[in-house]
Amino acid sequence: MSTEPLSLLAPDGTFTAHAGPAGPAGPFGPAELRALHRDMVMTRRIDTEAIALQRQGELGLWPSLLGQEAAQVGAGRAATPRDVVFPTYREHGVAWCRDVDPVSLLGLFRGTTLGGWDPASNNFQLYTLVIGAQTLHAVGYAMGIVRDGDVGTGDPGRDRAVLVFLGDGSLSEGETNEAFVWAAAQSLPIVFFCQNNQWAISSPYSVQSRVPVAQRAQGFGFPGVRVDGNDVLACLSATRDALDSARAGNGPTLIEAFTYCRNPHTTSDDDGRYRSGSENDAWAARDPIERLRRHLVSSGAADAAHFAKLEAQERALGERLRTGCRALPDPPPDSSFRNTYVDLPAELAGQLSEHTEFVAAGQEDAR
Amino acid sequence: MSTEPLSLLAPDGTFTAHAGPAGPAGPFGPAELRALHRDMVMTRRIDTEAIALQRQGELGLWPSLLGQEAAQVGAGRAATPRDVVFPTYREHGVAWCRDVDPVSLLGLFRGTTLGGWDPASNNFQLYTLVIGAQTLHAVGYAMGIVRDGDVGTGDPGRDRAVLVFLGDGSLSEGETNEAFVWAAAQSLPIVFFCQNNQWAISSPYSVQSRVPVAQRAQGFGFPGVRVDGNDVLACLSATRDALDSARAGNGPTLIEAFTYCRNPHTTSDDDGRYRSGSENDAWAARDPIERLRRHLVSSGAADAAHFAKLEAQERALGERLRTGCRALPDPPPDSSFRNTYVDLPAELAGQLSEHTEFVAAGQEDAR
Amino acid sequence: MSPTAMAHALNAGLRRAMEDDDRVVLIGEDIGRLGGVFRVTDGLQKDFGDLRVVDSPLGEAGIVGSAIGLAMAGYRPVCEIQFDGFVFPAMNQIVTQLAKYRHRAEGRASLPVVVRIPVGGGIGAIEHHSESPEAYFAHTAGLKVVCPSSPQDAYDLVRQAVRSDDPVVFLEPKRSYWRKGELDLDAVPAPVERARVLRAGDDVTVVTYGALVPVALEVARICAEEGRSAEVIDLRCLSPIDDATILDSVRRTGRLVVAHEASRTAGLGAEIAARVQDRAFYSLEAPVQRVTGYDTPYPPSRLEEDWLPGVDRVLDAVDRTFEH
Amino acid sequence: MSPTAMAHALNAGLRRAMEDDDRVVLIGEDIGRLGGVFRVTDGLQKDFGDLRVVDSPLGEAGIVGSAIGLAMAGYRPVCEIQFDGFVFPAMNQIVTQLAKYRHRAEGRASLPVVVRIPVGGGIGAIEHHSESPEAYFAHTAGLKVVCPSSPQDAYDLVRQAVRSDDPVVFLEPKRSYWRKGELDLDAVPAPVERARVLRAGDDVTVVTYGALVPVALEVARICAEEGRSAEVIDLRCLSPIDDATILDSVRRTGRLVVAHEASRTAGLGAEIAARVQDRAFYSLEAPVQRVTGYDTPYPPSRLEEDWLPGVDRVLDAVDRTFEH
Ligand SMILES: Cc1ncc(C[n+]2csc(CCOP(=O)(O)OP(=O)(O)O)c2C)c(N)n1
Ligand SMILES: Cc1ncc(C[n+]2csc(CCOP(=O)(O)OP(=O)(O)O)c2C)c(N)n1
Ligand SMILES: [Mg+2]
Ligand SMILES: [Mg+2]
Repeated sequence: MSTEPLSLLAPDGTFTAHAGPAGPAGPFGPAELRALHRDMVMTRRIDTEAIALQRQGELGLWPSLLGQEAAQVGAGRAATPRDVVFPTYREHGVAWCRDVDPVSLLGLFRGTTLGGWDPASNNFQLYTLVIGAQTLHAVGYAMGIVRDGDVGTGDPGRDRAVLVFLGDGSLSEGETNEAFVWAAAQSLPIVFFCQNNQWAISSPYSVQSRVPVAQRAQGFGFPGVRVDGNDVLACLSATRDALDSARAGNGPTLIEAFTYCRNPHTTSDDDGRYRSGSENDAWAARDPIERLRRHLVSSGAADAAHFAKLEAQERALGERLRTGCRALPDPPPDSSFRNTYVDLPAELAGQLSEHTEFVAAGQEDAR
Repeated sequence: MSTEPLSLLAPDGTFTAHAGPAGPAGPFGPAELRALHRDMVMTRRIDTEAIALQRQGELGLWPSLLGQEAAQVGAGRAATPRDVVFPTYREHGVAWCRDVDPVSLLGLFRGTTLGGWDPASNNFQLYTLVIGAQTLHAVGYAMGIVRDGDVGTGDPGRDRAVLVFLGDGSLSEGETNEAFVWAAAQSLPIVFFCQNNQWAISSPYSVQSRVPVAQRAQGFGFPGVRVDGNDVLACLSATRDALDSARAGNGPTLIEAFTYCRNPHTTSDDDGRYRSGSENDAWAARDPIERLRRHLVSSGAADAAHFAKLEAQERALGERLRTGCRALPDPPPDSSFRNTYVDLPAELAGQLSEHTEFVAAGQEDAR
Repeated sequence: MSPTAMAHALNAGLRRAMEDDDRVVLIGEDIGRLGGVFRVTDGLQKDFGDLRVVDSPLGEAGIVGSAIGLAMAGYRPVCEIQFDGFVFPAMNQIVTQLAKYRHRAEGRASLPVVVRIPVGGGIGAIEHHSESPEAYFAHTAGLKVVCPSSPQDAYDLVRQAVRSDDPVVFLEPKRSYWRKGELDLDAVPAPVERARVLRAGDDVTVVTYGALVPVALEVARICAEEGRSAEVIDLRCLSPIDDATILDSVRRTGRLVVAHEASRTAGLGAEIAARVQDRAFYSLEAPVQRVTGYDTPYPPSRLEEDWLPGVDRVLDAVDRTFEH
Repeated sequence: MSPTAMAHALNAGLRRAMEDDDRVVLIGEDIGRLGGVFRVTDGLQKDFGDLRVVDSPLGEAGIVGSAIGLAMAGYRPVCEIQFDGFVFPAMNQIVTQLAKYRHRAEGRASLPVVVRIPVGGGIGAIEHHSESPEAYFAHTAGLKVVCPSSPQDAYDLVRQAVRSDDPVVFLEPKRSYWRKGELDLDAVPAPVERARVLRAGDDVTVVTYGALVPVALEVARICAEEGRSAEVIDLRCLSPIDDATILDSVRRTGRLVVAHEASRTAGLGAEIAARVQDRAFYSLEAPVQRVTGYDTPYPPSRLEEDWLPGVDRVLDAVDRTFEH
């Protein structure tokens, strides 16, 4: 396995075509390039606004993706609407690509919900906080696709695949590895997209492994691919190829997008304790958005007017997030009771009356 | 990785030297060859007697190792007394090599104990029934060896390693894979010895994976080696090399001993439901003991007198097992209470008196 | 109606569930050609194919985790855990995912997953093959936990479990697998959540479930000989607990014995005692007695007979309730 | 003696344990350079090196499983599970291996492993970061379960836990990490298994542990204003439970309220109620009342304040015991 990551777009914005398994990647049309750039810009704006909201006390916590926009937008845009996506808790950029209302991403971190959107309506599952757990759900969903007969038919309106996100740290969880076992043995239509941002909170990747993430797949007998995670075009191409292969019935792929999260693990984390600012600077120089912007400019795909319009859209999004966040309703006090089971069991109904009386008495007192 | 297993001794008993990583394996002296043959013969006798005891109702269950003697004796003899061995529930041949009293292997299956021997006294841990669980204990033990400074010193009286056994089925458990993660990342002195007997109860290996067991190690970044599991010399050489490497501080190895268990999973299993007798016949023709016996005879390393003496030893062992099994004492009725904690907690002491009174009353009634 | 073993009744129930709904998929170790180590799924792979009866890799997290994914994809998976002691590798998927998903999804989505587990001791088995893990599940909000004691109930409950949109942990008492009972394939099943009064009585109530139900009935028979009338309640659904049925009984009898094989501390007996002392405080003529496995790991099988609650121990407990 | 936060007391206790015995090894995610997400191990890797303070791979089964192996090799490992909700991947190692090993080994060998887990809610956290899993462990024979409520106790108990030859699940109430209290580094510690009467009283007993201890004390203060004298017992050791101390109290007061954050069904409150109604049947003037988290998954943090037992709910329960 080559450990040199696939790269199409250099940090300075120059493009080099590359023959992937599914033929040469690119050229990408100017509209597509602009759209990808816009996705990344908007994703970053979601992130920036959320961090600000956290600082203002509107959110309890926010896991920033700063620097991972290319990986998320590349992978997110590679999936078709019929593909099913399983995120971790950091896939705000993928959520954007799946048309999930960005305001609804905030509820989990504001404490108004543990979910926030309908997992069925955008084929974008709920965030999963337990590291690795979602990889097995993704496997099960892929088993469902096989049972639906929606794989390897050659009909693009029918074939589907699962795209599941995971972090470098999650490679050490037993469940993630079980997911690899199942996917490989049953040759399931699934793509494991690992954003190797090189850190699991304070643990550098060397705590987990001495070999690249992508190599893990070989041990299970399916292909592992390494891409420059700050290169949206490489991420898009590799994920498209892998999803095509999965939909065609050729089984799973593990993609390692080699990247870096320039913010601490979450807003609660203090990364000054465990890593140096210079590492951060080096990765800032490889910024995924700046890279594509340069390409857009140098290739003439976008002009100043375009960027000005984009900035206005960004600002509007920021405004929407700020207003939307504050307007997120508190969940009704009975919601946990009502959502535990389909029908409220008698004992729990009793506990709910206890609770309702108690809450009412509290409101009474407060008045 | 070559998937052709390392083989030194052909089924017909011809020997071919082979250069392993630690130099050429063999030649093996006649005394060593006789000893290995004797170990396998005695191991098989333990197995045969235990099966008979189970049929007579003396044991509740017995997991036979028929056909896996070479793998177990080869690996078992590769370990030095200072190395620490972690078995599954089928390593009767390894137990033999570790000088564990064979009678004590029976208690677990007779229901007189859940253990049966002192794990410390022979550096042979207790049988573990939960698939994969022991691999992590082995990892922890290897971490202990590192902390003791007993690795890579070059002093053969000091350096030690861990040898942990596992089955092909266990490769699918998350915990086994976590063990690989830890062993690789910390470059621990540990050898994973997997007897790929091609079945996990009724599941052929294809249910677990489409690539050889040994290949799994590559995904984690350490070497995987495939050996003919019915060739005691190949198993011995490969395990010695791997243990040497581990003791020298070069980290873990996964050995796949490709073999076959010619008896059902346990005496409770009915393998007629899921596999064919012809498969069994093919593997009987590759019998590990017969193979070495042929070599002993053709090379002149053993004569008829030797085999006659061995048969007498075998018979004596059988006798000892039969008598010993029936003589295994029932555990004292208070043993579970006393062995749960170092000091009996008050509540449990109360439960123990309840129990003691109850048992005494029962004995009263019986009288 | 014909006498049928519980294992066969379960097989019939699963078969019927698979016929009724082609989105029912079974997943587990050795459930295909072998038919499961207890033969509960015997013949189902042959008849429904290996896409619907899946011989899984050896990993319990994978079994439950993939079942969750299948449920998300619209299927109704039924997992088999081979033995009680081997459910713990799946605990993360069960507790943090399966049980919580509907709540996380704000009621928008449910996970109709059944996790079948053979449970309990008394079969002379080796370690990890005789455990009673029900309290872990009953303490986990979001799960239903059921445990049949008869072939008819096994058949009915397994079909209802498959139809349930809530996740169900389905405990099958191993000791009862080969006990026979009448089975009517078309009987109208009792509601899952209802405990059942198996024998009416006035002097003392005995509550239990699973393999101890026959023990409780034998106790009631002996009590009757001694002139005491014991009411026997089969809990059936261990979570949520039908305390109404228990309270009805205890309000009449004033005495309660709860029996289970699981260890005592923080077991279901504790919960039932806690509720009854609260809700029937003035009816109780004696403290609720628990007859349970002890607070030790399950012992070697040579000791299990005395370790497990049996007729004599339950009788002793009944006696204790009359000492007050 | 100086006012110290519980997190710092734990740090001091671990440091002292490591100084006292060089076979003490800490293992966990982010416990090294970061000092743990709650900084409990702050500075320890710097001072004791990375062989004794191990930043582990991200796998809880690996953390506990490797700790078991280290213990077999003669070490005394102290694991950190990063949050309560993430202990479940380690459940197999804890329940089937750690808890049962001494029993399996017929008392020949023990596993002196400590599993530290920050627990409980009320800190505005996201899902899985506010759980109270103690009942799972208390129901598992072979484990000791302890939970300090003050810096002094945290310091004493963690040192005792490390010295214990039995495996200890050590629960650290997150809400109390930054509460300060007096800390005497050389005080003679109370025995681990003993509950502690924190405030004497005659009319009603309130039993709790961890983060609810200050709540119970506040309840007692308010009761006093209302002319009721409440005795407050801090359980400290959740398994084995020191019911002697509770029974002593209830035999005097006749009334008992048990409070915990964990869900009600089959929680520790059930166990305590079950024991007390049995062993102090004639002393009870009212049924034992439980004030607990409800039988739902832990709610979104906006709802946690009302979901968690607080002063008002405990006071209500006290009132209920006087209605009888
Ligand atoms: C099972 C489990 N253990 C521990 C945690 C605590 N935790 C949250 S994020 C994290 C690190 C994850 O690292 P990685 O997988 O690389 O993802 P990243 O955060 O870098 O995106 C940890 C340890 C968790 N969420 N789940
Ligand atoms: C965690 C766990 N799950 C299931 C089982 C039941 N079980 C016992 S042996 C076995 C098959 C093991 O196969 P393998 O690892 O190949 O070892 P072999 O028996 O072939 O030696 C299974 C599924 C178990 N013991 N532990
Ligand atoms: Mg990471
Ligand atoms: Mg096998």
